Amino acid sequence: MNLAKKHAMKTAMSMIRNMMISAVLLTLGAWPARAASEADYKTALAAAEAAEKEAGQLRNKWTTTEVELAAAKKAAAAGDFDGAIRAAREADALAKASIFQATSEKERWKDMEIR
Amino acid sequence: MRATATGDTTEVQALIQHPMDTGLVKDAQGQIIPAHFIQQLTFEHNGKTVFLANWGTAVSKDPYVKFSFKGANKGDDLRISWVDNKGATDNTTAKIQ
Amino acid sequence: MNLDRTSATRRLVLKGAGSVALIGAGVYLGFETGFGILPALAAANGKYPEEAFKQKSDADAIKALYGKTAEASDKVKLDAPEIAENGAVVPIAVATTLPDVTSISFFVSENPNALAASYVIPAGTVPAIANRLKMAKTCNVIAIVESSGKLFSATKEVKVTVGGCGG
Amino acid sequence: MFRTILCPAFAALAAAALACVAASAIAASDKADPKTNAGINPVADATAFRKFFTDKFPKVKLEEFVNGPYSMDEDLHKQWEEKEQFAPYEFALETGKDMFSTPFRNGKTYADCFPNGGIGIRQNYPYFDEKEGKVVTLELALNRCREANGEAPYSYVKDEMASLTAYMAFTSRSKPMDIRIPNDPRALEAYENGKRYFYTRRGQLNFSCATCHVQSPGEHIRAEILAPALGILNAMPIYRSEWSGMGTTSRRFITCNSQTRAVPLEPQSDEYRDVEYFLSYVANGLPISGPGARP
Repeated sequence: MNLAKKHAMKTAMSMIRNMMISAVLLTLGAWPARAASEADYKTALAAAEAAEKEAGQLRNKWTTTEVELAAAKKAAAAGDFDGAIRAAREADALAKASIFQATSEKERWKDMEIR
Repeated sequence: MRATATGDTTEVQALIQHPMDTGLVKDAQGQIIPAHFIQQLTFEHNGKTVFLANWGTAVSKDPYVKFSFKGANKGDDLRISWVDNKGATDNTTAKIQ
Repeated sequence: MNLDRTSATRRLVLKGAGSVALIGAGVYLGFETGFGILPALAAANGKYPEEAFKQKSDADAIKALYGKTAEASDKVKLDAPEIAENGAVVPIAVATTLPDVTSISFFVSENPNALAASYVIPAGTVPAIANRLKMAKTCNVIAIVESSGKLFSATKEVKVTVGGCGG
Repeated sequence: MFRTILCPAFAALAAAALACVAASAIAASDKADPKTNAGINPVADATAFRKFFTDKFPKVKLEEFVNGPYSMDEDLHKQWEEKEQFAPYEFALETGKDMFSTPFRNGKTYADCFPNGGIGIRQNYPYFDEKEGKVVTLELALNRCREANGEAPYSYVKDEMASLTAYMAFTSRSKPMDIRIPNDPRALEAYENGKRYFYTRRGQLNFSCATCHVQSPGEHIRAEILAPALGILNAMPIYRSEWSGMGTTSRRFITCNSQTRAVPLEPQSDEYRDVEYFLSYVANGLPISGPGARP
């Protein structure tokens, strides 16, 4: 059940992404797809890095987020923007999850406390 | 090294600071760390070898060995010498307590 | 267990280990200069069994080292852990009541080279040894004792896995 | 057979659960963060903490808890006793002893920075420094001593620091841990902050220190056996066969973080100092057994 919800969320996010991509394509007219996905990669990366920065402020970054961010940059450098976008989105999801973990744990830690 | 005589038997414990690299391990940069391990270890008491160890690459880092032998008493010297796979050698002597 | 270890042996160890450690460190540093050549060893067959250490399987290693096969014997007491706390440092010891023992060897069957260590036991030395060996993975540890020309062995399986939860 | 915590499977579930819960919660407004109105009561905590472990392991004597995994399993205990005959931390102890007496360039030594010349005082660390308003750990004090005498500080996770703390711990062997919390709200807050860090889940595996060391000490985690949280820092610094080298408290915290896939903080950052303060306080009365050997 959880996994289904996760996919739902992912497809929802990618739908928004697709709409953005198509919007960008329209405005740029016949610009080749390669450049458009680079711009899109930049927005995805910026979102992921912002989320990761917030996770940092909450002192709760995950190592896997860092790995995905690095993978995104590496893929982008090699020109593979589809891979880069996928990795950036994954990093974004992980960063958001770590933010949620930090905020929810503010209270939930007491459940395990020995009293 | 610790050598303690109780009655006629002397118990010897030796701990030697040595990396004992097997030559099969890679370091952080992915380079193979060359094999570098003690091959032969000899313990002599009054010139007579009381113990001889031939070690392969499967001996732990900072190698340790314990054995005991008869016919020595407190105050005698116990000489330990070792040779490694590069042919380098060294020795040290300890008093039997 | 080690709480009362502030007694004399501890200080002695520091002194004793000190000399070894310093020498050891010296040697460790001095290796590059490679001073000293391989001294001729006077001990009985003190030659380093190069061939035996190259063998892969324990059977070949035993043959290369002793040229004969061993039979299991309960007189060879092999002391090794059920589950090794860590594959890099496995405490293994052997003791035997067999008469005039001349050599004791340890084999770790699944290591890249089975022969781990081989000891020459001159007369007057008690046939009991403890040492710490490396084990690649879960496998049999075999101790061989050569007593008056015949080979006796004891075998025990030691479980080895990595620890921790994995980052 | 031993019950093993299958980390990878658990990790996938944890991440999935978190990710989808995250989606629904992002919309929900973040609840106001109620100030912990319940009074912070370290004394009650310590008694409850100790009782939890003595109830859970009635056969383990109180002072045995400081031996961590070795107090949890007979076969491991035997291996440990063998190792203790000539322990692998002997070299660090030896180097630490020499370093401790070697004067700095300005002629002073560590003895001048510490009460009683630094001998037999490890059981009072970490302490709360009222001037600074923060917890000061032994490792921090050592580096501050070096800096005060014009020397470069050591890395908190490398051998030099481990050798120094090994020697200082050795001089306090079998002395009961004796951590005091002064009557200062900042000290209580630091203690509470340490406790919160100890129980907070982190990393993609969503584990807290308590998940392993309170819920499942004595259990196997692959080959290793988890140590109980009671007295878990009493044997620091430790020679770990896994690292085939010495490990300071800082190194242990950092590696534990990365094992749960949480990005470690800077060594000696406030959270680490506070959690060391909390863990040492609740281990008051248990003997110091450092330096220790561990799997």
